[in-house]
Amino acid sequence: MSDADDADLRLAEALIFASAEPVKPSALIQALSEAADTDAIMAALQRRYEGRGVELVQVAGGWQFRTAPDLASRLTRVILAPRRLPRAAMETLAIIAWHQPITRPEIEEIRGAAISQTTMDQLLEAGLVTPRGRKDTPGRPTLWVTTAAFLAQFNLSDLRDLPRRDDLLAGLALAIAPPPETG
Amino acid sequence: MSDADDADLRLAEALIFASAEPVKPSALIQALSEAADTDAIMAALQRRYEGRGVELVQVAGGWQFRTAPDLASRLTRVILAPRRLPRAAMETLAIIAWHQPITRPEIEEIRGAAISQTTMDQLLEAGLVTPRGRKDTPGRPTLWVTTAAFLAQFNLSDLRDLPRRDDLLAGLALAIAPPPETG
Amino acid sequence: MPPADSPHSLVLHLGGFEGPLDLLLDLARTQKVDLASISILALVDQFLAVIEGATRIRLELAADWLVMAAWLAWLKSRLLLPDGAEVEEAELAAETLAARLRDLQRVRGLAVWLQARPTLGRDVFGRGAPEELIETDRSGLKLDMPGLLRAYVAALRRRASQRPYRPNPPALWSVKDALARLALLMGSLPDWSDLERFLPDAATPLERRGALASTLMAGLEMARSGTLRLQQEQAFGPILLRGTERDGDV
Repeated sequence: MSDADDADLRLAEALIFASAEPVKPSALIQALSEAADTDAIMAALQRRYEGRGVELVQVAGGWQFRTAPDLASRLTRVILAPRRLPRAAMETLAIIAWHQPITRPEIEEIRGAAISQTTMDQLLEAGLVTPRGRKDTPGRPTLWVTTAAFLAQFNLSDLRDLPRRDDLLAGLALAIAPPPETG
Repeated sequence: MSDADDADLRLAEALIFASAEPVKPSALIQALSEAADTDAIMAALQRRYEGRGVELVQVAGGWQFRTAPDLASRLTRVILAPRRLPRAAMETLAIIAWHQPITRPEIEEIRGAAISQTTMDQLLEAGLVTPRGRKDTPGRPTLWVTTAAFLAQFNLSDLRDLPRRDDLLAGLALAIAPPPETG
Repeated sequence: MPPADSPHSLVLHLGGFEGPLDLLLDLARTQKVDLASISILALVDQFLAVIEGATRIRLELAADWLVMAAWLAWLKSRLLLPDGAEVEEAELAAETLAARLRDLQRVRGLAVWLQARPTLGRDVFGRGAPEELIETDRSGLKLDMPGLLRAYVAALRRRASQRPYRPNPPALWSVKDALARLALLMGSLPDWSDLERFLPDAATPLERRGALASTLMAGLEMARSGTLRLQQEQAFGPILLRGTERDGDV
């Protein structure tokens, strides 16, 4: 294989590796040098990966690297894919962390948006928050606090280890001052 | 190379290929067969990818496949690269990298200028820095450190890969003016 | 905008500097003379010249720039004195300043060094389509402090960007409402009646208590003006009322 071909082969390899989607032949032709024989290059690249832990396959009309199917069972044991909390749950958790103990209407007031029951359920199921007592106001709403599991998840020994709000909000403090009353 | 070794090599290759994050040696050891010589396998795998479009590197305390740096200009024509961090953010990052854990006032002292909220937001958003604990001084200011994403982004395997401070003083020796001659 | 080589170009550029130290370091670096032999004294002169130029064209200067200028003027005056205790003090201060500039220079060096690294997402790229071979274990939560901070700041930002959220106040029975209702119902009641019979339908305990309070207020108001009479036989007992137009029947 010529040097020019090898340069194109490396580029195709890198491009397919780095792309989030399968790489279409049209995109390859555009990326490689004009003289490149795309078919020959892809055939050579595919041969290179034959029998390896990773293979080059054609899916959805494009090229993509995939781990070899025979390894799947051994790989799945190793890689953990912990979930991320949805944004609404993360925001609710953050507000409880900094403002606890706090009622649900108070959380909604800080977020400026309503909290769905699903959101609270996600936090409860994960054991990150728990009710503790009720507020002595009409309706006696439940007060929410974070749990020991919350501290463990964020590697905090104590709630006092949370960054101070002032450190986070130096620039924001003015912005959240209540707007002047109108009317 | 024995068949057993080759099976482990394929497995390591697939494992690292599949992962978006650097794969820690502990995860490798867990995945490979008990008799496997992880170091030898990784060395063999690294040799296999030498000079290819994708290479195996050690970053942030783990192994990761990445596109070869020399292909950058040809790849970025196809793949959209994010904007660079502004100078203020880079300098703040550099100070945190060397002096961590460090408080915000200490960073400002070194830079001789206040740090804007935008600058901290940029670093936080990029996931390059994170608060870790508080300093035991009045006000208990938040301490900042760099993250594993910082190491990964700048291709560092370890904080010890950072240059020593004395190595970076490119010929700026400021002398003190002698008192003027009198008489 | 004057051409770049005009005497004011540096002044106009002032806004681009991240504070006085930044400017000082830049002045030191852009010296035509050997950096190793530059004197703090010469540097101070240049800094003061730039600040003076900036104030002359009424560029707004942050307070710390002017504080630094004043301090440097003090430093210069001391360095120019004949030998003495004050000169030693100034030399010490100059040494400290030089050390700080060296530190800042090192930081710049590291920033440049980092920028020159093959940077992930800019020069080198990771796997674009990582495979999730993990359906087996999704029980764990991936939570990190930066994520928590981002969420908190985002929540506060959102609130700042909109009008403060005010929940609808519950529709409470006002005294005015109660007065109207009492006046309406009074004529239809034959004799002493429990105050609670005059309450409107209430959905919640809060609304019911509110209505009770406002109806009592209305009752008191009407008793004061003589349109009805109130009676309570014992403390916390039922409050009875009836219209005064029936007084003649008794």
